Amino acid sequence: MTDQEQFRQETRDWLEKNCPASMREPMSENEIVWGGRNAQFPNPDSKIWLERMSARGWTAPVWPTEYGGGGLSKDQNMILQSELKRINARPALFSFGLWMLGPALLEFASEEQKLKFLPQIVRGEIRWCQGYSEPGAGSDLAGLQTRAVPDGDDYVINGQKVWTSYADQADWIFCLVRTDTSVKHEGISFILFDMETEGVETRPIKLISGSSPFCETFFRDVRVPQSHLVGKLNAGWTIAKRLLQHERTSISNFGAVTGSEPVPLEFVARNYVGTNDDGKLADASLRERIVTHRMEDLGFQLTLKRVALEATQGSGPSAASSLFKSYGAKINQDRCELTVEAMGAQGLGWSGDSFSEDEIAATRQWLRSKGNSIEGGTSEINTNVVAKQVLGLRDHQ
Amino acid sequence: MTDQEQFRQETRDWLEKNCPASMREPMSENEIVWGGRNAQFPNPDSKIWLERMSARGWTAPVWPTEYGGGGLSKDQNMILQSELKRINARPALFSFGLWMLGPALLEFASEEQKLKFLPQIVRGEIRWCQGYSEPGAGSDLAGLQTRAVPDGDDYVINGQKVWTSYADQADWIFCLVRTDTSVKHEGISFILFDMETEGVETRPIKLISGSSPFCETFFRDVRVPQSHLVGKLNAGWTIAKRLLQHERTSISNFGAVTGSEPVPLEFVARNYVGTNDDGKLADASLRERIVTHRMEDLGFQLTLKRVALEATQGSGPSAASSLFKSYGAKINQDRCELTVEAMGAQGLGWSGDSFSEDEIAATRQWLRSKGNSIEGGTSEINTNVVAKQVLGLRDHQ
Amino acid sequence: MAMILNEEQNMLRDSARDFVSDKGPVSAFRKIRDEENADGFDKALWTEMAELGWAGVIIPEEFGGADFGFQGLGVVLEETGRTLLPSPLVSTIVLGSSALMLGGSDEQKSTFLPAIAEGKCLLALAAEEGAHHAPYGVETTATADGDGWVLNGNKCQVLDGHVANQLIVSARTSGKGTDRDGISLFVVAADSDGVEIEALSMVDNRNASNVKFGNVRLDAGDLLGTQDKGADILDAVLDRGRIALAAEMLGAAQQVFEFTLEYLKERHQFGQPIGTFQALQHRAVKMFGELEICNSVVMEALTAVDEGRDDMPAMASFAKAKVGDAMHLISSEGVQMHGGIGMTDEHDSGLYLKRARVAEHTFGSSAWHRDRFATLSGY
Amino acid sequence: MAMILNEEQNMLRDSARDFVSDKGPVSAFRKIRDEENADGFDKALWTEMAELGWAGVIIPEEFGGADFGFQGLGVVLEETGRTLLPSPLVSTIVLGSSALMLGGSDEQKSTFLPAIAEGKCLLALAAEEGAHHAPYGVETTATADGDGWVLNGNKCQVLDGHVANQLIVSARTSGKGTDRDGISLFVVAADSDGVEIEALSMVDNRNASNVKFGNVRLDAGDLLGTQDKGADILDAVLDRGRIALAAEMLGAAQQVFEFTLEYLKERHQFGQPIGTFQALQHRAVKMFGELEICNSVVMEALTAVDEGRDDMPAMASFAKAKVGDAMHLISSEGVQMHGGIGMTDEHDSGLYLKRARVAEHTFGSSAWHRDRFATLSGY
Repeated sequence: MTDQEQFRQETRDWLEKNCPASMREPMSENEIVWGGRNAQFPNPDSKIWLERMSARGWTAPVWPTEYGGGGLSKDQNMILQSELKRINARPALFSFGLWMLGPALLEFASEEQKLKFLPQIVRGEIRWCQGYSEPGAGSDLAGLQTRAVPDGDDYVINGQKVWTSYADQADWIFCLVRTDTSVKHEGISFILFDMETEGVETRPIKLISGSSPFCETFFRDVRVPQSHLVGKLNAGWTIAKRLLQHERTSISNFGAVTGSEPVPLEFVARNYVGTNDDGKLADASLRERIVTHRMEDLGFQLTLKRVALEATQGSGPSAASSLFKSYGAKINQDRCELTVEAMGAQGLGWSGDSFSEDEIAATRQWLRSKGNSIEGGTSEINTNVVAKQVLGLRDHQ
Repeated sequence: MTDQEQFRQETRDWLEKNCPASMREPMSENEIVWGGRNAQFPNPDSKIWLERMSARGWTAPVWPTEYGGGGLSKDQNMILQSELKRINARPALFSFGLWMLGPALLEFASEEQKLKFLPQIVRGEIRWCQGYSEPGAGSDLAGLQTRAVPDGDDYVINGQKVWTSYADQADWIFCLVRTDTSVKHEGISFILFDMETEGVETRPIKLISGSSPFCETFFRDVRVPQSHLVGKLNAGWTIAKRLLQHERTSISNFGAVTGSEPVPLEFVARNYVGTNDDGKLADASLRERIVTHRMEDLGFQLTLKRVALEATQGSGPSAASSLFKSYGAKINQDRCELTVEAMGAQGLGWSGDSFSEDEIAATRQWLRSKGNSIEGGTSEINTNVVAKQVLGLRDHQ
Repeated sequence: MAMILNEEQNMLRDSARDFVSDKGPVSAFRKIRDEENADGFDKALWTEMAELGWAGVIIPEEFGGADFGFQGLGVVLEETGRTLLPSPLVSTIVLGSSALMLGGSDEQKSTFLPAIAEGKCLLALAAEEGAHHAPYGVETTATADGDGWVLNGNKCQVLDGHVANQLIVSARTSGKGTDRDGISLFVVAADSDGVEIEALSMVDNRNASNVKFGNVRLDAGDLLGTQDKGADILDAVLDRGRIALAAEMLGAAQQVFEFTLEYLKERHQFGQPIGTFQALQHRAVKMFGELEICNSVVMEALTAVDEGRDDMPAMASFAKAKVGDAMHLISSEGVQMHGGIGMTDEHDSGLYLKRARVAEHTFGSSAWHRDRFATLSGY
Repeated sequence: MAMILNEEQNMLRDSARDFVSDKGPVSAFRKIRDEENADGFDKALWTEMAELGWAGVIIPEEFGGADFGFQGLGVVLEETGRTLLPSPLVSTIVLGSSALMLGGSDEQKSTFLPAIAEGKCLLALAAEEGAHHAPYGVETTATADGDGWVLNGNKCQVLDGHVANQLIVSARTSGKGTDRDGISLFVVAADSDGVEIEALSMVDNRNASNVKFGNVRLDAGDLLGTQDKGADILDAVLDRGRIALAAEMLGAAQQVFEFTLEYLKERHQFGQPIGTFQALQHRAVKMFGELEICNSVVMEALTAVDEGRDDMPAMASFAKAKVGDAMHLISSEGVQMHGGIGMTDEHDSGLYLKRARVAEHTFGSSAWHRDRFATLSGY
């Protein structure tokens, strides 16, 4: 037996023994485990599952063991992921720390910072949020104005962030702050601090879908030790960019991560629209648009696979990941649009017993999906990135 | 009877008597009368019709009588046009002189120039072509490099034009030349000269459709009297822009002008694709695209009408005419695409007896239509114009 | 030839615009929504609108109306569409009074039309029975019983159903399935025994209801028009409704376009207004062009009603599909071009997005009307 | 899992690219076109291609082929697609040899396959009878007559028909109309008595013919596969043809994209490369994205053939529709972005535009395949 085969066997055995049966069922959004000081475990098994996985470092399989990670090679990780998929195991932990901050810390943080923060992330003890966008700095993120002014051993931070995901539920924030006002990109630093620090205030933003996953976050004279600065002073933009790549990749994979495949559109359509004698959907226009969408979706999935395969030779997220994000957004938006269209009047309900749970969910998801092409870099910005970085087209002078 | 009623009656009587019967039939493209020194009259009636109309100045109904025009008021012209339409009268003359140069001369030329050139245009004695684009100056027309250098009483012209419509059949050219190389827009002049002048050479350009309506035109030491300059020296750009507006308007109306309505797409499709038992086109996808196209087309026609009505209060072509040109181009391209798609393999023939005349024409027109969004200002440029002039959006700095 | 407004209509537009921006801005709609106003519209404001003559805008003068026709109505609907102002204009005036004018007996007309014109009587059309528009898919039955009928069945998507005084109901008196023949219309008092009305909570917060009829007794005089030939009236009424909705959607789309264009000029990123970016400029021009086209189509469709033209049904489908698509495009672009702020409930973009979907669906989606237009055109 | 090329395939691609750019650039196609070469392709070059093993790329080694499978074939087709190089690859190799491999008797295989692999025997599939793709719409009849058959009927859109040595013909041996059952395939020598072949002049200048069969006598051994069950083979052959055409179109689209992108960088207007204009950048990215997707889809479809997968028919329709649409988009954008020069016969853009239309139509248009894909997916 090769080493790989042996690893696969051991992994399979371990999972068989340690992954609770209820963790092998599809999960709904409110069963997601985000960890943190006030971690919620609606299902007690999910706590056990997180503890077992993080004890092996398998919430962060390729991170080094000295920081609590699993220390696996790429090949081993592929085996682990395929074995997890084989039993339909739920992700043990959803975490911006794992997906975004961690990789950046591994690359840019001091040894001390790594030892302090990474193991907490692996174990899901601290829930992180991201302090990037500001009211005047969205697509032009580098235009941010939140100031950090040195004062003794601290920085004193003043300003406002917006679109801070789950800031009202997060324990710590990784935050971009301006430490030099005389330059743009070169005046930004990357800093970490506790959301319980005095002067931090969050206000949830109500979205058109009715939910409030984002906050406005205000900083008034927030004191943060200078030791919480990651990387060099005024060199935060490099970290920010790298982190954004990770964010884009994770957003475009988000649907896949939850493991809950949406009901195929054609089933919904057949249900609500019916079929002709020849078995074709009764609405020819809808049918044409569904098949077009399905082809786009399948083509996109195949491409994700192909690029992932190609990346096994390469390193890190490729420039094409920007393209994926906008394609993924478009495809999800189309799916949502077509779903509500197929449902007709039943897909336009806001609340009440006259609509099924699925119908209400379809309405809300349709509205929520409109944000897919905005959050984590608008599709326009992503398109610009591809034009420049991949196609080599230049900026207009 | 009001004056208008009386004018209508007189006009109707005159047309009844003077418009030959064969001039009330739809015409094909090769029956168009373009006038000029080598004018072709495939149908002898078309010569009579031109002579009668131009004798009254009705080839240019609203131009002043002193320049050979009809001297009609706007209202009278509307009556004349509606009476012409009533009997399906063919246009007596197709002419860039009438559509483009004439209006510009009326606005910018000297009295002497008007007296010399306008009556010839009205009578179709001189056929004009337009010397605008150059190989390096297409969308950026003002980047033109053809030089006119003063020498005694003349200018000596050197350079190259391209996309000169029918230059190989035209008698005279109205031409943009550079008279100052130190500035861009302010160094251009507008000049007229005979295509038989020594040093002028034309080479037809073969298009993808197989036809050659345009030429490359070369000028080698062409001597032109300075008196042929229109307007002030270096002030030709103003004339050029005004003229382009007229060109856009005439291109978007070109289909309408010939009076030959294409066979409605749905007839073609019914013929080649067939229908289901319920009478719907057998190809549901094609049907959906045809109906979408028909709605776009009808909406466009209604809008042309509406804006024309609004313009009866206003003056000259509105900024929205740029929009019309790109819409008209898109609609004609869609029609051509859908036609060849409906014809299937029969819409893909290049020549030979296995294809009907209509089928070959459909193939060629489809290819030809690709130029609609390029000639006379690309759709991209027209869109920019609307963004700036109509919507008030500014240039990127 | 009525593609541009005449002076009278221009005056109506100006006064409607003043009234709406003064009394019925978007904040008025938000208030109704956030306070969960059970009526779904502002009754006092409706009284004022009726005083301005809006409730009687298409009703002949002999019945107390202003007789401005659909071109007049269109002007008002565009303005209320701009601010999403909810009112019974579509349910009561367009559908209800049209049904009465087209099919009503003299008695029905003189009973209801003056009250409608005064804004005192509200109507609703109960014609749909499923999630998708299907005017002939009628399973509700009206069974002859003595001099009258007994009505049984379920209706849905009834606009303003729960606030209406009278319901106009389609029911099968013969035929089956989706037969066009055999459908009859009835005027049913909303407070009749056996009528159950449930208000729905829709994504656009407009009024829609499910209505159940359980052995509802109707008199001979409650029949509207000719027995079994109700589809003739129903089609004409729905076409008027489609054109009216197109006018409302046009106003809404125009409004989104205007405030989005403003935002493109105001919002700075990378040191410039985002409206200087060419990709956004081209998309803005696309929206502008579609609106220009829609403007012409809606005008033509309203005119077709007033002139009683044969192509009115085709124009109705044309207008509904074209403007439905345009509003769809523009309301989506409105959110996208505003970026994050456009996704917030606080911003107006989302309200138009929601309204677009519902309006596009009501009385047949764009796809439904493209299909119908093609069929009416013979292919 | 074969979504990326293995080393062998990469080598094949490199050598194909070298060969094509050396021996078969676009100018080679222009030469054939402008000289009105009656063969429609370069016979000497075909011999060289056969020597490289291309004629036998999918033929098993036992019959003299290279047995590289469709993934290998796809690599070659993409490269010939890039320069529009005409050859009998699709007609003879994809359609002809597939038909023989899938349905041929041992004798038919050993008679024809080695000659095909050597480039010495050309085949054509005569299956269409109308302007629109309809593989079961067969009115050509093969009537039993003694030991053999008599063939009567007309075929059209026969690729390389007038240069083929052998024709594979679908004919009805039972059933009627568009019945799938009752179709049989026959191998018919092109020089048989009663066969009339007329070469057509198509817009893309590729070979297509009309073929008439007038009382053509066939032997028992001319039947290909099982009587009445020819559609099983025909479908599989057509699916291979669709996937092959998708690979060819992908190469062509890729080429247009690349030279258009170059032009965007080179062509200056207003003092800058036109590729700095954001609206054009966004459209270029759109093309790039579609090509990335098409790349994956074509790879997957070729793999599906090689692996004999059940979803091969669906993948064939998917690939044909998706790449057909992409090539359509990209070839139109190619002309538009080149402006006037793109409209001239002298420039290559137009050649790709023409090829796009014909390739998209051949073996079923994108719309046809979307319809089929939906049907195969059960809706």
